[in-house]
Amino acid sequence: MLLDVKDLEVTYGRTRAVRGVSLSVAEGEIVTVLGSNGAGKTSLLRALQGARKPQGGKITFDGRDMTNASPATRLAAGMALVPEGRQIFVSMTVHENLLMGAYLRGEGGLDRDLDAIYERFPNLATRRDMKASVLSGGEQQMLAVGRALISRPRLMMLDEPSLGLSPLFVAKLFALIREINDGGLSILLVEQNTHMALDVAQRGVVLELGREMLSGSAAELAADPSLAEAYLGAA
Amino acid sequence: MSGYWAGLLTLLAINVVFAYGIYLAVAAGQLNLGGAGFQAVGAYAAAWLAFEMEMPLAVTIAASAVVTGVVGYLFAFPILRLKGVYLVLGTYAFAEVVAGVILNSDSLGGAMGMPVPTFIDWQVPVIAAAATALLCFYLMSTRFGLVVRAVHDDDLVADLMGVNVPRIRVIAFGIGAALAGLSGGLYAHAYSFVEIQNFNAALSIYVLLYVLLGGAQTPWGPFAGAAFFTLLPELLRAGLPALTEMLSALLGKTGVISTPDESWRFVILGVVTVLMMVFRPEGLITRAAIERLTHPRRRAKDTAVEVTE
Amino acid sequence: QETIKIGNLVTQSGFLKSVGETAVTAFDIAVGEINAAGGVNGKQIELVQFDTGSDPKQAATGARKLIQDDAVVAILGPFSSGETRVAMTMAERAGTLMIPTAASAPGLTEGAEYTWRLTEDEEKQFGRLLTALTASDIPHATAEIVYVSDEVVANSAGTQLYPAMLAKAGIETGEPIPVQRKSFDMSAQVAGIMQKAPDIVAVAALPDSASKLIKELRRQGFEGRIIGSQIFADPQVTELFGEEGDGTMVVAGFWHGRTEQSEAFNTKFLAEVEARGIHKLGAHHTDAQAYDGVYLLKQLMEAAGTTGDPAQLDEERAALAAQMEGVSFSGIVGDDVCFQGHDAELPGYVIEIKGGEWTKFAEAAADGCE
Amino acid sequence: MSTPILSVENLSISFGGLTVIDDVSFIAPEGGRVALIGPNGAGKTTIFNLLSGVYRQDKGHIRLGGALIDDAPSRARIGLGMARSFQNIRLMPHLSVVENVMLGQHSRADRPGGMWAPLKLFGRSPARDEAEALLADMGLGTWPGQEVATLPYGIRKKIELVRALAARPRLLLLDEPAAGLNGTETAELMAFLDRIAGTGVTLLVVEHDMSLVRSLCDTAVVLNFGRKIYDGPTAEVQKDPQVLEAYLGPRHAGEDAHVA
Amino acid sequence: MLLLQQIVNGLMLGSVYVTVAVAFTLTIGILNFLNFTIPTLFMLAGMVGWGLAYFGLPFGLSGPLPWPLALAIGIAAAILCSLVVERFTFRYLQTKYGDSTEHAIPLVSSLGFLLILENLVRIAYGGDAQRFPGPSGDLTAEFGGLFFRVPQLVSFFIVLALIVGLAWIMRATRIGRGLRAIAENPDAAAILGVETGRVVPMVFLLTGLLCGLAGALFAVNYGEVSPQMGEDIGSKAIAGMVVGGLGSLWGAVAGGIVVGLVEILTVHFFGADAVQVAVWGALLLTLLARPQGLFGHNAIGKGKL
Ligand SMILES: Nc1ncnc2c1ncn2[C@@H]1O[C@H](COP(=O)(O)OP(=O)(O)OP(=O)(O)O)[C@@H](O)[C@H]1O
Ligand SMILES: Nc1ncnc2c1ncn2[C@@H]1O[C@H](COP(=O)(O)OP(=O)(O)OP(=O)(O)O)[C@@H](O)[C@H]1O
Ligand SMILES: [Mg+2]
Ligand SMILES: [Mg+2]
Repeated sequence: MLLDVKDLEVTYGRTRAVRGVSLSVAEGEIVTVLGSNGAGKTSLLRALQGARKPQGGKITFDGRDMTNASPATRLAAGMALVPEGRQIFVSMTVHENLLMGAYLRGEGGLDRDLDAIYERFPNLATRRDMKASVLSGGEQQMLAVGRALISRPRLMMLDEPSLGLSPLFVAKLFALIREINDGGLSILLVEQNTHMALDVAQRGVVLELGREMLSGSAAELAADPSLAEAYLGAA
Repeated sequence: MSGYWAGLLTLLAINVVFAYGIYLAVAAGQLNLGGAGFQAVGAYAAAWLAFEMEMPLAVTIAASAVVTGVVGYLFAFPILRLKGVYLVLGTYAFAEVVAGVILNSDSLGGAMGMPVPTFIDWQVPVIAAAATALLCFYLMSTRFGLVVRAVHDDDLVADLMGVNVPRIRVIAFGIGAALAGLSGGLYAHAYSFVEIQNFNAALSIYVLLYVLLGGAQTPWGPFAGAAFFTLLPELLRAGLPALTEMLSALLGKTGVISTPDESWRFVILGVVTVLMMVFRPEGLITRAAIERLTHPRRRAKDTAVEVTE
Repeated sequence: QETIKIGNLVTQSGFLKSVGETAVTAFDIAVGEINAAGGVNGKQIELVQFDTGSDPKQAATGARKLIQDDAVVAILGPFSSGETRVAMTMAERAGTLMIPTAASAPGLTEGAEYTWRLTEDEEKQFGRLLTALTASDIPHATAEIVYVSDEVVANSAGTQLYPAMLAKAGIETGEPIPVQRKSFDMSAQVAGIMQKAPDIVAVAALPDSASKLIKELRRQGFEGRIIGSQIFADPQVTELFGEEGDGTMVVAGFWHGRTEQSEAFNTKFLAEVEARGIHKLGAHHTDAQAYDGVYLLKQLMEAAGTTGDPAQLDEERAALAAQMEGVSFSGIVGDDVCFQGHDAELPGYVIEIKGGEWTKFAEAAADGCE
Repeated sequence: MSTPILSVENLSISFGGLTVIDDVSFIAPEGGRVALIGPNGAGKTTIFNLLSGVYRQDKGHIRLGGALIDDAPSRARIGLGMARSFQNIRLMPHLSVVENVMLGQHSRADRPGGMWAPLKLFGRSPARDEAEALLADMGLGTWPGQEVATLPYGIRKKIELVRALAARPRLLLLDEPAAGLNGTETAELMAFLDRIAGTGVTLLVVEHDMSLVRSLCDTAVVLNFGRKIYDGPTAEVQKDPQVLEAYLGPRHAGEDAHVA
Repeated sequence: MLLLQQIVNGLMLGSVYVTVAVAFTLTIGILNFLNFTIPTLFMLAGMVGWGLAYFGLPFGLSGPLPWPLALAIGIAAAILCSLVVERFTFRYLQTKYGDSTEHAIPLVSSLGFLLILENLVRIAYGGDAQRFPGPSGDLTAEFGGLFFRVPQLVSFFIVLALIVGLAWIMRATRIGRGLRAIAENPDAAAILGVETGRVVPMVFLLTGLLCGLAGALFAVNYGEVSPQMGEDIGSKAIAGMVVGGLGSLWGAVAGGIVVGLVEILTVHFFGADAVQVAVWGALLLTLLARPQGLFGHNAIGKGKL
């Protein structure tokens, strides 16, 4: 297993956001984490990236214990996060934001990767030297995804990447996810767009109030009636 | 009442009024590092009216608040276009200019200062402090208070909510200035002499610290901050020698123990400030703390997450 | 009660710490001596000290505490004029004798009833210097005045006393030139002075500012004399000024070689401050005045028969204050010292800094009182 | 025909030479439900910013209820009956949930309690009661005392909507109200918005979730690169080749593809 | 001629302010942090240098040290203290809400450090001004009838060299970008692998170095140090920084010199009493008329709606 999480606990004061969640992502696998608002998905990813210290449990990445490692160590080992709410640097230009993605990896092959990003997100290419603050919501989301891609991770953790993207781009995004996965990248995907997430993923985990409620292969989950009722809406 | 406590209460009450003056500006998101300037305006207004015009106490005290309020209000119009560090520096510059102007004006005594005829004992400042605190609690509980806090959090959105942001800022700053001026008027009469050298940058810094360390989220903050920072050095005045004696005894040192350098008091004050910012950056008293105290059960239920849907 | 309590407002911290803290040592030495010799009226005396932190507000609080809570018979201090202005209103209201031993702002004690200061007037001291100067062969036809404008004593000396007195002595002066307490660069002022090339520069400033000014004057090539009154008459300045200080003339209210007692105090004082971790070259006149302040109070208490009995506090305070009227006192600063108005008449010693040494150039006896 | 509540006439704005909105006109009829859609960076949020006065147009006019509001300052517009929510949630982090909602009442002439009347006298006041009732109506009744900063994304999104409603607007501008909500939650939101629209409030909704757009809105205005490329019934929008090309992508061609 | 000399004097004085103004603008520009310990670091280098040259190392470890060595240690002390300050101010900063008072947190900490350091120095060395035993001999150079201070010239060129280097680092290296990222959003920076604990100390190291250097050169230049020596310089340097534009390195250079000139020319034409009003009044006017200063500006906000 590339990523192995055992009994993870995340608390904020007296709020227990994640309560003993276990999950794993194999090399080259896409795993999706589903759940309603406040289920603890973001908290889980923040703990995995090291932005929040877990109160209990164990995180292993590629055989190394990462439970208390710094975000930089994790990133260097190959874990990258596209955080909720984009978190781009609004005082920097689009290009500088992308360069920030390469902060740890160094300059080797950077130009090629940058070109690839610009090609994939033409909106960013035309706004290369503009301050990121003037980007539209969706463009900012593209920037956040592009920035994470630049860091050349082995495991990419995406927190609601389709948020604010137009249907055409959502489709493009999922195609991209599939494509980079084909290139061998593992992906941990948090999504509200349940259908598409289950469509692209091999396995899924459903969180409810910080606990693991359901888990299984994507196909099983997609067929699960309780899930359909809870997350897929009446539609 | 002992003379020491009478003196201390006077000082405390003046500091509390002063701190509330700065608090109102900070609550609306304006760090005012020109407190000493506003207090000086109030103090000199009261002193001049009492000494040169021989006005009665009630008039001079009221005038100290009104004059400073008007000065603050007028100053607020241009200066509140600034934000963040720029505003901090603008208010700091204001205090320096006030000091420079007073120092150069012979009719206000220049460097010589000015005596103030009518003496007030601790009761007047204490009543003024109580009234100020009540006023601020009331103000912050009204829609005005809500709007002030909204402006603090996000002025752009507050504007779109229909809030007249510049007006709210100017009012908060103006009332704050009036209170700072009032504290100056009290100062003038409680200490019977005003000298511009005492209204210096250090004073501006201290009063801003009262507010930020006490906590700018609720009107309890400035009170707690002023009380803490007025009383802490006094506690240390008595406590420091005892502490050194204890330490010396522990180390087996006997004989005459020299009293510790008084500067240690300020060192400790600095250490407390730094530690506060590390462990409680939002100040001694936060909204959450008060919420917990007043609604212990409701909080517990809210945070239990189980209640989501 | 076993002791007679005396209040003592001191400055041990804050921006006046450096000038104020040594006076504490002088107070302590005097009290130690008096108690070792059997105390006053058969009782030991006790100093109740209160640090004002250089802050007038604290001085006022301290005065109240000493008067109301500690039942002291009188108060020595506070240190600076600013603190005294505020603290004395408390003493006046409570009818308690207050003796500041360093505050020298002109007119400070005007209208006071209970405040008497043991310090000499700037005007007198400067006059003594001018007398010595004009009698000497040092060139002195023209002078420029430099003063610190945001410091009370220096300001009034520089803008009022010095111009008037220099004119009276027949020395031509220009418009007084201000500097600020905080400023460290005096090149602009000095460049202006150099243009006029005076024989003398009269400086009204505390040691810090005086030092900067003197160094700048020498740097720009000024070769005349630099004079001052008491304000920076601190033996420490020989070190602070360094070689640029040579030839500077000031007036001090204390000369360590005046009597045996004076010399003894100076020696003892230096040893004691050293023990307290402070490095000094000689006692400042405010230290000597602090020491004498305690002895003056002892003399008053003996004359008034003060017992320190709390039951008779008000009477004893009043009696003690009444003793100040027409008092004559001899101590290390001078003999038969009397008070004109509420200010002491002290002798003056014109000092010249020569070869880095604090040397006596001339001296003048104290004036009499009406 | 009655005057439309909102009419946008030949609106244009450019930033530093880049034309972001180019001669856009459309109307929203009283009580209508209009969707404003388009690819990322098309200028939808910019239109909202022009309507609410954050930006000033270079050209064109905006009429609210027939009256020209070009010169109305941004803070006055909510008082004229136009409230909005934000794409990137902009709640006041230090205010509690209910306080945020009470802030929404600020612009109303008939708001409960004046500027100087306390909002919390022994824990109650008309303003607070009204705000709490509105929250309860939205299924947020259990959160009022909480500071908003730590709440989950979806909850904050809803609070923002309630805050806008507290202003009792005639025209409600919603910028991606369903972003970050899952299918069930989106359905709930839709029902809620439906109810609001039923009370006569006009909706102008920016949204990428086409299922919501289709079932909630009757007309759609589609922007691309700052220009209007479609203005007509929602039912037809998926048949427009230009829209398909620029916005929806081939997946949406023809009948109901799911985009839950 | 006198006026010309006064202009030279103003430039000389301005160059003293420049170094400290650059230190201020560095922390503001990069970290959005008004660091009030800067004047204290300046003072520390001078006072520690004096203490070592006068008394020697503490606990009698050595006799008086030669002054250049003492000053070098003084600079090291300033750097060390600056790093301690970093440990307790920026390391703990979490910009959670980005609201208008949050940026005050490190500012308040730095005010705390101002109290601590200044009073510790008073305890160790007393509150007096002290003569600094610098190089003997005349340090004034004459050129065309005008007097220049050599140490000031030297310090000015050292600072210029430092600034050129700094400007390059900020523009062209990833460290510069990492620093700006931390200042804007520490959380996001951490996610991208920028380690606050490694990068931010560099700024403080530079601040300490600049202030230490300025303090040391001041001691040599004016031959005097005191626990108060940073106060006036500190506030004038802030004024200079504002005039030049917050966060602009070259702005700070220009601003520092402008303030020096304004000060000296005000003394020349109106006397020292007018300086306070002139300098701060000029600053207020600059702020109101052109808040971004003479040279560009740096604004950190929440971005558009
Ligand atoms: N900084 C914080 N302080 C306190 N509580 C927090 C904090 N962040 C999150 N929480 C709480 O933790 C719980 C889980 O939140 P989290 O953001 O992980 O949910 P989520 O599943 O990502 O929801 P969403 O789909 O809305 O993004 C919530 O109850 C939330 O209120
Ligand atoms: N202040 C500005 N300066 C320069 N360009 C701007 C500014 N505001 C917006 N833009 C540009 O205008 C375009 C439209 O932005 P807008 O935010 O309106 O898009 P949008 O339609 O809301 O897109 P999304 O669906 O991604 O939110 C974007 O490409 C953006 O870069
Ligand atoms: Mg989330
Ligand atoms: Mg948008």
